Amino acid sequence: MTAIAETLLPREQPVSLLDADGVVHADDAYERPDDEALLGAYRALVTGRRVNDQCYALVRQGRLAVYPSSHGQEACQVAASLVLSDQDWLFPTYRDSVAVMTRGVSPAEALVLLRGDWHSGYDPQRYRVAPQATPLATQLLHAVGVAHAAKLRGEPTVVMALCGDGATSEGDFHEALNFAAVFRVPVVFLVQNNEFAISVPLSRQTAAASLAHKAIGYGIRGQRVDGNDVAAVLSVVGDAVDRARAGEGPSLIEAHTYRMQAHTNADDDTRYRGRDEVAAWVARDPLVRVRTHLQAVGLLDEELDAEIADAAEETAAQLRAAMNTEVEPDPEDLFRYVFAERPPHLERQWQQLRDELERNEGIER
Amino acid sequence: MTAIAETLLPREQPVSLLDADGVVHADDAYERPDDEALLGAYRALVTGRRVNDQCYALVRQGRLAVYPSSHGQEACQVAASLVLSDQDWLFPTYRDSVAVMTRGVSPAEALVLLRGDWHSGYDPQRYRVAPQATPLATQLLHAVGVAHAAKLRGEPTVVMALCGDGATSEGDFHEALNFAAVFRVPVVFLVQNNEFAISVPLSRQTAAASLAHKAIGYGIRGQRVDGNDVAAVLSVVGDAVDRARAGEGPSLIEAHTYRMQAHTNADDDTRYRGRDEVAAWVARDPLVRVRTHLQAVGLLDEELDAEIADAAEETAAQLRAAMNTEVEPDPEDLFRYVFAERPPHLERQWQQLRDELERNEGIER
Amino acid sequence: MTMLDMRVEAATIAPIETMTMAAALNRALADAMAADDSVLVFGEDVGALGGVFRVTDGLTARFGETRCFDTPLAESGIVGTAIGMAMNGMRPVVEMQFDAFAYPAFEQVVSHAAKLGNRTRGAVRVPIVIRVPFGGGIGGVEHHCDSSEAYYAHTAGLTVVCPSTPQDAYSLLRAAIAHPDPVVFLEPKKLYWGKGEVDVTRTTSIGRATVARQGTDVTLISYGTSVGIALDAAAVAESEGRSVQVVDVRTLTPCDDETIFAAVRTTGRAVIVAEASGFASVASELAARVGEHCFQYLAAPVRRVTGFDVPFAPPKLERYFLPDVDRVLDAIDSLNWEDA
Amino acid sequence: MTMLDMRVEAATIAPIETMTMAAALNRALADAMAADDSVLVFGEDVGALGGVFRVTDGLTARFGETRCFDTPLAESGIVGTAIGMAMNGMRPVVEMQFDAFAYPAFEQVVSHAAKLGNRTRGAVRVPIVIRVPFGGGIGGVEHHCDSSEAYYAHTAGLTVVCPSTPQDAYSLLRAAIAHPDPVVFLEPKKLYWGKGEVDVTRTTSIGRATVARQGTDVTLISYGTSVGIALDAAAVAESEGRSVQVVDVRTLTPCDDETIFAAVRTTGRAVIVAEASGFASVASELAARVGEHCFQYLAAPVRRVTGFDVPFAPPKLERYFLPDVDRVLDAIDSLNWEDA
Ligand SMILES: Cc1ncc(C[n+]2csc(CCOP(=O)(O)OP(=O)(O)O)c2C)c(N)n1
Ligand SMILES: Cc1ncc(C[n+]2csc(CCOP(=O)(O)OP(=O)(O)O)c2C)c(N)n1
Ligand SMILES: [Mg+2]
Ligand SMILES: [Mg+2]
Repeated sequence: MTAIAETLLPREQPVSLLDADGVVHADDAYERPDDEALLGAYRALVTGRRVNDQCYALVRQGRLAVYPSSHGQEACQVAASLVLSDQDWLFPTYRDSVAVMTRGVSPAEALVLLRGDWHSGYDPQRYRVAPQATPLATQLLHAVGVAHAAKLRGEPTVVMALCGDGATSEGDFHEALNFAAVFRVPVVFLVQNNEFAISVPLSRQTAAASLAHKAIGYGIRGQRVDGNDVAAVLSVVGDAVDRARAGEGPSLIEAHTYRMQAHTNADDDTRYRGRDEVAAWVARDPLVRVRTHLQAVGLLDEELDAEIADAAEETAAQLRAAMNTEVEPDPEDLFRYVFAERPPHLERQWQQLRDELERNEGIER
Repeated sequence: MTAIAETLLPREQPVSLLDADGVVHADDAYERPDDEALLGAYRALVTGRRVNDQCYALVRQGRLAVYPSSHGQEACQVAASLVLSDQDWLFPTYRDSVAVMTRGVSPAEALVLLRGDWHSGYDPQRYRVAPQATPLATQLLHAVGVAHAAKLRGEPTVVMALCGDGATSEGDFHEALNFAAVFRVPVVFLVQNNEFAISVPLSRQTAAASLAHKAIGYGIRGQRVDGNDVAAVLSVVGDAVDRARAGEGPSLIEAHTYRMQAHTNADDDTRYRGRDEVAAWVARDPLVRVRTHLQAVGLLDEELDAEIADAAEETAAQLRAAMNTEVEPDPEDLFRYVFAERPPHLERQWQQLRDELERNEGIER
Repeated sequence: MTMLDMRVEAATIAPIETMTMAAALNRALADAMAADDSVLVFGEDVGALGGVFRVTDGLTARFGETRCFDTPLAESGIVGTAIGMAMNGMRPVVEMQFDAFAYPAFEQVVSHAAKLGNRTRGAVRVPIVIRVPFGGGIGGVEHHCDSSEAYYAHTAGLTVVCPSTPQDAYSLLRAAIAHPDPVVFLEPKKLYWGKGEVDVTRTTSIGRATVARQGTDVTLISYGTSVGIALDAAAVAESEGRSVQVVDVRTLTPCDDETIFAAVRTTGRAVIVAEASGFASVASELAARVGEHCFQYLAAPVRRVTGFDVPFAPPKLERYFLPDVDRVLDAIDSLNWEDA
Repeated sequence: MTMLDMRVEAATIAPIETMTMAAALNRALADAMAADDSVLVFGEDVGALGGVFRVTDGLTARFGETRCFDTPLAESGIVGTAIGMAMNGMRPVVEMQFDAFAYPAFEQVVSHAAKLGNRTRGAVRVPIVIRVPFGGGIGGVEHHCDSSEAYYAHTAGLTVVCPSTPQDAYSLLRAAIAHPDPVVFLEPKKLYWGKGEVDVTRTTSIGRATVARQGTDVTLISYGTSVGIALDAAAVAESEGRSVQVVDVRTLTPCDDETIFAAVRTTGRAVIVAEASGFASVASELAARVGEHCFQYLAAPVRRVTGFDVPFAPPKLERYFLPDVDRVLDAIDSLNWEDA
């Protein structure tokens, strides 16, 4: 076995620090995060779960157009954001609303896309959170570009780039990992392997031993982590962020998790997976696992847990309030942002639309 | 180390069966091809070299528009074709004219593209050789499709898909390997790593231990071979073909070789590489190496060598004759093949052109 | 035999039936697969799920995993391997999940599917069908509502088809699958659930437009979702005393000049209606062609009612982006009637 | 300081100089890089080699590996990372080696470069320049001669520029690099080695067409390589007694309607000349626009002289494919002069 392979090959088994009963097991390379970090993650997890479930309800009430829930994947969601510093960037996908909110974007801003008001609702530069990407794997290249620019200027920025298992099959995934590796830029690629790309199981995406094994083809570090173990995700992803910041280059991390709900509300997952398969994952719920652990080690009593639940409830209430406030969309917005300066033809097209609207107003009101 | 990694990881050093002095070294896994095969390969090598050099000359004489020479890479070229059976397919690039001719396509047909008469000059179905691909890595997907179709029909076809080191950076390379792996189709991907993509050195294409290491990310076998050792290339690639035919799925093989001349006649390689670097590779010439070996083991005497050289000379003469015969291009061809049936608008456009030409004839002649 | 098989087979007994466009497409695929073993269907989620629009529903169950299957998630891979399949005797029908998700396959479509037949002097033809659910009007978020037809229609070597009725959806898809060259088959998402009568014995040729409504004063030329808007506008205009003819182009390229020019020559006025952004679009081509070839018949400039030259609107704004009846009527009103 | 630096710096002293278009582009890049540290140049072979057309010659030597560098061979990667660079304060200028090799980047260009500014309500703008050497007339083999402008011009959110002189090449490239939004900068390969005077102090605005030749009888509208053909045709027509005006569009989108319409209104006749296949092309748009907005001024239909609707020709046949002076003169001849 080559020396390079030895350092670069991922574990045979995903790194895990808390077992299903919340008991810590020791690991040579990764430490359980400290109490504060773990408690913070638990808070974020509880909020994340509440947000997922609230959004799911909002779809049914017609307040959101669509919601791809990360229910069951919240450990990945919160860890991806919590390991970042202010100057770092997050590149999320459509499923990563909880990661986006964990990074400080308000629910009202984060859900603009899914409510259908606009294509994205927050200022990426302010939060250092890219717009949630819909075309799969495309954002990974942007992440690499952001990291490359930072590296050229000597800034300590690290970029966290998220994608799903399905997205790893796209050409852009390959090009992104390769550019990152060749230019040795500070990016952490975190793949949430939730076993499905809509209806297509992982076995149709890859024949590899694991998705993390792809790292070796780029000459970067690959690692696998139990994506339902927030302690492990924090530790493994945090380590990759530290290495990236230290100039050790990019990493690829595969987090093994599961999409507990249908792809979106529009999907019918009974068509492609059995209920027992889904049920089996309930026992591995990331939230329950860390809660059990925190209770066991005395970091979480009922009172604190109630307080955390209340805070999450408060977030959900804000979210509901925001979603129940109808925003009157402004048709001129269609022409406002296409270019920095509105060219004459768009001004003419807007005038045409404005005239139409004014005439209709004349008729309708 | 995982069991899978053990079987899939390529060698630390490329497989080599003949050293620079033509001495055989034993290898656990790969045998020197039999005498007949080796002598046949030598014949093809000599012809291939002669074709390369003839084409180079023809460019200078203005008989070819452009020629990307495989001078120095002929061991890969001839082996890629010689390991195939009649029912197999070859997917070559612009640089693989020698492989194409080794598969039986006549020089006159093979050089139609590079002379500028048409985009491709042979019938792919007849020779089971795809048109030489210009857009990098794109043909690898076609190769996978051909193999997949054969597999679905239960045919024993194997597909040899060629590309360069540069092409491995393209998204289509990734998608092709992944489709091949997931559907376990009989394709052998042979990468001729000649150290350069035009001016860009391998270090800008990858940070991996080797290009063959990419195989593990797809869960397929990867192997490295000394691309200037025709015995090794025949053996390693032949083994991969056998495995593919036996239903063991695709392989990725990296052949380490070197592009001895500029990218094409239009290129100036003094801008990006030193003369000593090029000179150092002369000692590793694939042709000389196998000739030395064949002589040493008594398979090649002067007489036979002269006969082989004559045969190559004869091919070169045919090639010259073909290139010196001006083919009068037919403008109607522009409209003939776009669709199986010429639609009315193309008929009208052709009529317009024909009218122009007739009028000009009236004026000019 | 599963329930599904029974349904499909029973259905093929009655040649005329009322069904949605999605069902008509599904039927066309099933009938083509039944008729020809070399017809394969693959793409993302087309297997167990039956496609996100259910157009491939039941095909895997009926024809097996080798005839209809899911691929890795990679559009270039889907089109590229389809090309290879076609080189080796198959007739693949591939699904791009949504319009904008076909862009990663652009290279394969433009440099290979469109050109391989020409490249090889016809020795290799590429009988593939690339199905692209396209266009807006369904409240979809970004990347799910592009009208991408201009990219394909501009590309020499592609045949681009777009039905506006379930009957045409059925007949044109059968024709596309039988076609010897690559066809980009555009499916107007908004029309998937609209119903109409389908006679599965009826054949349609690629390359023929149809007059969807007779009229004498002005010709509306459109395709896909816009045909319905044109027809609605025609009905309103009629109530205002104008006789409006509607041409459904059906095949964007090759363009049926004969039918289109004949139509415009009888009315002397033309409006093109299409949802895509107008600049350098299929609507531009139709306007340029009509302007050039019907010049002496035209009483007024050829007008275009198209999407604006901006990215497709978010759901809450799409009604402002999309051509509608009023906009078509405005265009009709502007056609120099004072001279008539 | 290397010899090369001295050459470049000495050169910047004299504001007016005769040079090739390739040299003018090279100068524009160097001057922009010197003026602004955030301007980066990257792509395939742009470093040591200086680009296959030598447009980036000497930039790495002068500005270092961090400012001008080679990337892995992947066009989507190049454009995608350029977008990320732009999100993080850089102004990348990337080279696509040839027209057809930009297609793998199509998704990044269309779904991101063109839309990110709009998507984020202007919070993220994407000031990148995508240089695309394009078009034929150089005897290039397949995939090296595509005129791909329609794909970009149709895409809302892109600004598409195409110079026809060394001066415009310089000034427009400077303007493109300074532009806050993504610019697809089309470089007509056939004109790379043509010479002209360049005044590096002269600025040009994106979005403005120019009248390249005055004339009163007919207006030729064109861009890139076709401008020279139009000018040649105009000279021949003049000798036959026809006064021909030539408009160089320069910016394909946004289109300078003002200049174009004014020109056509003075002559009453128009021919569009462009090398790309005509169907659903920029030429279609120009014809449709002129037809619509100059209708009452037109004495004849707007004609188009374009490439045929076939894949670009192999070298030995390209002269049949490409618009030439005769074809333009034929089109002019067809413009209803009997009515004049
Ligand atoms: C380029 C592209 N192709 C197709 C789609 C349609 N699509 C949306 S989500 C999805 C599945 C993605 O699976 P995965 O990457 O595993 O992410 P997950 O949804 O499981 O989080 C598909 C096919 C898309 N968004 N982009
Ligand atoms: C998609 C694409 N991008 C760019 C090019 C231009 N190009 C032609 S050959 C070449 C270098 C290829 O290098 P490699 O794959 O190593 O093959 P080699 O030429 O060394 O045989 C480049 C960039 C191309 N042909 N296709
Ligand atoms: Mg997934
Ligand atoms: Mg190479």
